[in-house]
Amino acid sequence: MSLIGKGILKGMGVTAKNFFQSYYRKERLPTVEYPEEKATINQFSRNFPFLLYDGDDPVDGMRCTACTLCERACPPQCIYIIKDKDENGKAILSPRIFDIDTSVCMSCQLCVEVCPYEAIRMDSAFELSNENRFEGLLLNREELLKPNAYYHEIHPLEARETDDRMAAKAALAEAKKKARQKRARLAAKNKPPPGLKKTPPTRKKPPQREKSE
Amino acid sequence: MNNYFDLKLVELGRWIEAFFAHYPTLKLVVHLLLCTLPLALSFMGAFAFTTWLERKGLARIQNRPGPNRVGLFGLLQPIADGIKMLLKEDIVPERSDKLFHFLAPIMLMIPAMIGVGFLPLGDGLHALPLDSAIIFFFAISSLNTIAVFMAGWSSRNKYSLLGGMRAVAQMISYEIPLVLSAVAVIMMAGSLNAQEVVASQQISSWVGSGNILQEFFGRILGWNVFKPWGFAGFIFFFIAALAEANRSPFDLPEADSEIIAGHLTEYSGFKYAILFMGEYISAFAIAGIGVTLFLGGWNGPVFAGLPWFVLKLFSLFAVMIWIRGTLPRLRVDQLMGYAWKFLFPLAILNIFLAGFYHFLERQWGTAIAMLAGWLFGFGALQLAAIALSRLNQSPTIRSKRVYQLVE
Amino acid sequence: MIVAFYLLALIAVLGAGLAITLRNVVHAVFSVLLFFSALAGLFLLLLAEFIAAVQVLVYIGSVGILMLFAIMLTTNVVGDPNRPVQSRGWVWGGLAVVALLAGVLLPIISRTGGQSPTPLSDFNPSVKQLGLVLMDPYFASLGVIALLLTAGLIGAVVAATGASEADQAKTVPENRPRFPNN
Amino acid sequence: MSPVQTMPPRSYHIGKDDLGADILEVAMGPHHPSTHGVFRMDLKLDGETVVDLKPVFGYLHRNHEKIAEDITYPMSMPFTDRLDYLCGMTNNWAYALSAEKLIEIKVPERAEYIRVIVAELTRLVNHCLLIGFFVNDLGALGTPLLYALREREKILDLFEVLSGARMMVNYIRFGGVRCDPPDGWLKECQRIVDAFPAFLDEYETLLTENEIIIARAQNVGVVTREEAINFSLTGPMLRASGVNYDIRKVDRYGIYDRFDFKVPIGGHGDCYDRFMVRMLEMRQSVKILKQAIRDLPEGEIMGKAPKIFRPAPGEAYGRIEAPKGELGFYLISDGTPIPYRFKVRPPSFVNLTALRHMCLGHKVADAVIILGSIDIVLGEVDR
Repeated sequence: MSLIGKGILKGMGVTAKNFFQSYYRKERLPTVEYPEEKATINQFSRNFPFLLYDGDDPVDGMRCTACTLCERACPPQCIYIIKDKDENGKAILSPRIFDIDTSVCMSCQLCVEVCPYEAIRMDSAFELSNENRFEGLLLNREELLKPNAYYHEIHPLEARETDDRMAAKAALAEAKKKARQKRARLAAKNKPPPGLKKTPPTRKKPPQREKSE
Repeated sequence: MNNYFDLKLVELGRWIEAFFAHYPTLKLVVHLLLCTLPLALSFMGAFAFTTWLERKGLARIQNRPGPNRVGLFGLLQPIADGIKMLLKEDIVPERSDKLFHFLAPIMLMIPAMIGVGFLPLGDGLHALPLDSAIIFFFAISSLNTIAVFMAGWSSRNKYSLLGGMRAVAQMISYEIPLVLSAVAVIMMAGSLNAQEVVASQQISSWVGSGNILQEFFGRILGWNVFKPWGFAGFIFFFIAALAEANRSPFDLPEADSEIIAGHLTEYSGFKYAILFMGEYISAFAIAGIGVTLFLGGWNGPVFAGLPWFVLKLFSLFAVMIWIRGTLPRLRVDQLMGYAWKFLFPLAILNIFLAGFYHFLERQWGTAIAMLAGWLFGFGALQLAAIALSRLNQSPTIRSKRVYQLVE
Repeated sequence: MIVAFYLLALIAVLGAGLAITLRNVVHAVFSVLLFFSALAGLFLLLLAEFIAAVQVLVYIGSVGILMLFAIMLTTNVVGDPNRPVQSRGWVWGGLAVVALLAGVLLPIISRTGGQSPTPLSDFNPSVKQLGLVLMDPYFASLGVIALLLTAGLIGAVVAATGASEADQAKTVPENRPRFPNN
Repeated sequence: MSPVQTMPPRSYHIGKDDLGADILEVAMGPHHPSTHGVFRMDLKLDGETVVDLKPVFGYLHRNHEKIAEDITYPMSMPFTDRLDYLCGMTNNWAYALSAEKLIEIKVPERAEYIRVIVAELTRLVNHCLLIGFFVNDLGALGTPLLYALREREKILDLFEVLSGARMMVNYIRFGGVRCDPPDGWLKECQRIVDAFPAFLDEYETLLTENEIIIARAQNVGVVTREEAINFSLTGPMLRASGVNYDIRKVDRYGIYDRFDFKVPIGGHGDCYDRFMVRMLEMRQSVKILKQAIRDLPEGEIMGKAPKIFRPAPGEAYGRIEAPKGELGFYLISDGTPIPYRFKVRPPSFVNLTALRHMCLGHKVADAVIILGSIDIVLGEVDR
């Protein structure tokens, strides 16, 4: 014979326990009251992408070479790149326009994964609300560019790995360059230099989609 | 000595009235105002406080901090809400019955406020000291139903109509166990006068004897809830009161997960606030009559009177909030079945038990009656309850389910 | 006192008049309820508080809600506003009502001599006295009436449950549709 | 002959009932509080009894399948997170599984274990949240839901550390997983998994014996064994009807054959059984998690996937036991890096087909809890 309402009384016991324990046990009151205290963001957290630069000047130290790999890999196609040109109309390996529409971006990190120059990384800032939902959420190159120190600040582990990788790559490139120079010197001893150097063909950019608001 | 607070209040009232001693008409008006205005204001204040209490209590039950932005501990939150409600647009559906849509909140407030007037808040603090106050209270509280029907029907919204239908069905069904459980008390007190019912809940031979211990317990042990029939009656009364006040788990008329907000769906702004306040105040009124009938009214040791009444009222409300934070809602047919097939027979049985107890008390004294009541009377109620619940349940529910775990 | 009496009387007449003239059934019911509540007020003026309470409890709380409940089950609530309120024989009906009222009221008025209805000073209609009256001289008749009402109630319950079971058997088919190939 | 016969219409006469009262037509949704998103039920009510029901969906249609036929295979991966947005991990896995069938990729041992761990964590997240919502639909004012959310937060924090995001994880890749769990992650995971049964005990005390829940949920929305099979229900809904069919046991995809766990089976097929089966499944998930964390080997996390995913012409169907049921991805390749056909078999969409059948003859309040017990996520239903 069971008491009528036993299950209800048990349930009420649970809620009473939760009520009282919420006054002295932290795990029973996990609320973080946002504007005053902010939840600690762990270093692996990702939000929208940003561009990295080395050194002090954002434009000069820009790692991005406008290869448009990220633009092509972006599933919602929120990246928009136009290559820079010098006075002669020759393409330079850096973007003149690099826009990310954060109202479209879905923070999937695919752009980071495809980037061969370690130039684009995920930010972890989350207070991005804006009064203008069209221009305000469309981040341009200047807004996207952030120094390497910032990257070290938000994702220390990842940034260290990236730096190591880049250093290794640079060392490798240096070694290769040295080897090439050595070979060139050796070759120069044997043969006269070739008269004409072939310029690499510049790839024509496909027509860009309209960037209307 | 004990009723110091109440006596002072009564004295204050007399002192104010004395200013108008030479103008009989004015004095009458002032007297009426003194009877009603403090009552209305204090219950509105209590409503504001209770919304805060409810939100805070529910939040703590749910492991949240609750409102804590406006004022200390969020105590000013109800005021902020009130201002917001006042400033909001009052939206009336185009095809609604405009007159009734307008009148419904008022119709809900009036009986709630009158009902509060029948409560004996303390020694001499009684706005409407009628001889048949308790039956009047139940009569007035049945008017809530009409207001809810008006709100539900006039909105011309299907959810509102469903809510209104549910409310009417539920309120008239639960009125019966509510009144029947009160009948036992009225029978034992031998009066429909609320003050007399309160007075019957002290052990009068102990109270006023001068012995501190006797004084102390004489004001507690006489409460009806400590008697077997009173305890059972209190449980039935409390359940029926929850249903009557549309509180969880009987909040079907405004079941948000089923019919949006029932009869409140099409209300906004100030009218919504008034409806909301009306519901809370009628819940107060029912809790207050529960305190009067079963929890000894304003009786209590040390500082008898208004403070005890307020304390008991808020304790009852705290239990209501606790229940609201725990239980899911019943279904509409189960709700009606529960009232008619379970509460109603038990409440009638309880009336017989009360008579039986009364007879025993007369014949052999309180001790024997208590013993017999708790042992046999309460046992009989338990048996009846179990039998009824067995009868009403379908056999598949009765057995505890076992689940196979297979590879 | 007098002002209150005339006010309540006016409300009562107004409610009764509206109840028979309004086309919207819900509005008509609410006018009836208005009439009932005015009547309860009149009882209160006569210091017959128990009767007033019963008036509110039974007529407004139960009868009125029963009517509302019945209306909720009907379809055409609003009614046809173009249809005339009076029926053809309203003159004769009116005359009959006036005659009836005159027949009932005139003797009463003539006996009281048109005095205002003041309560008797030595008559204190307390609930206790009412209870004593009902339980002592009229106990047998009260018991019979109670028995009759109980029997009626039980009969209604039996009739309702029987009907609903037959109803269900007729309208609600087997809860699960079967698959032809199973 | 299609294997599933169309249901014979019930002999309800729509129009007036026996009392001459109208049949009330209510469009419940798309903005109803308990339709779990933008979903609409067109109800016909006799009093409060449901005499007809028509589910209407498509309010959240996002063209997922068509978009996927325009972009390369790996680019669809983030879109799968948004299908059943409560269980991104299992969606990822199902897609990766079908892609791995198109091109034979050997998934390393460690990646398989990590996949099992995240999938079972996802199951915990989904089930405790679903039970919270279910009891919320019963009218419990959010208390059980908030307890569930409290526990879910901890697991979402784990996901955030692992993959960078809490819900839209985009973690599993063709041939493995994106990154290795960082230091301390496993320990934290172990701690949460060990503490989870205590929460389940609390939850069961609060809910399973509650008389009101028993009265409300038992014998409501019954689906018998045969009906469940004919409706092609999957997941906990099918098992609550008494069919022992768990793809983890049937297909033994991944490495599920290495774990010792059991499948809870219900006997009545009503809402209460669906609720209890999920409750018991959570305990089994905890059991699997403990074994997986214990046995997690060291090693690679990515298999030898080609640089450009260009499968040979052919087709593949990969399916897993997602928390809601059988989640399958059907891919047809025409030899290009872009799928020719991309089809999702979403469990909650298929389970939803039984809704009308379950609701007829019950009350409005039951329709709501039946919908809750099906466990739908509109992102998956509408895609």
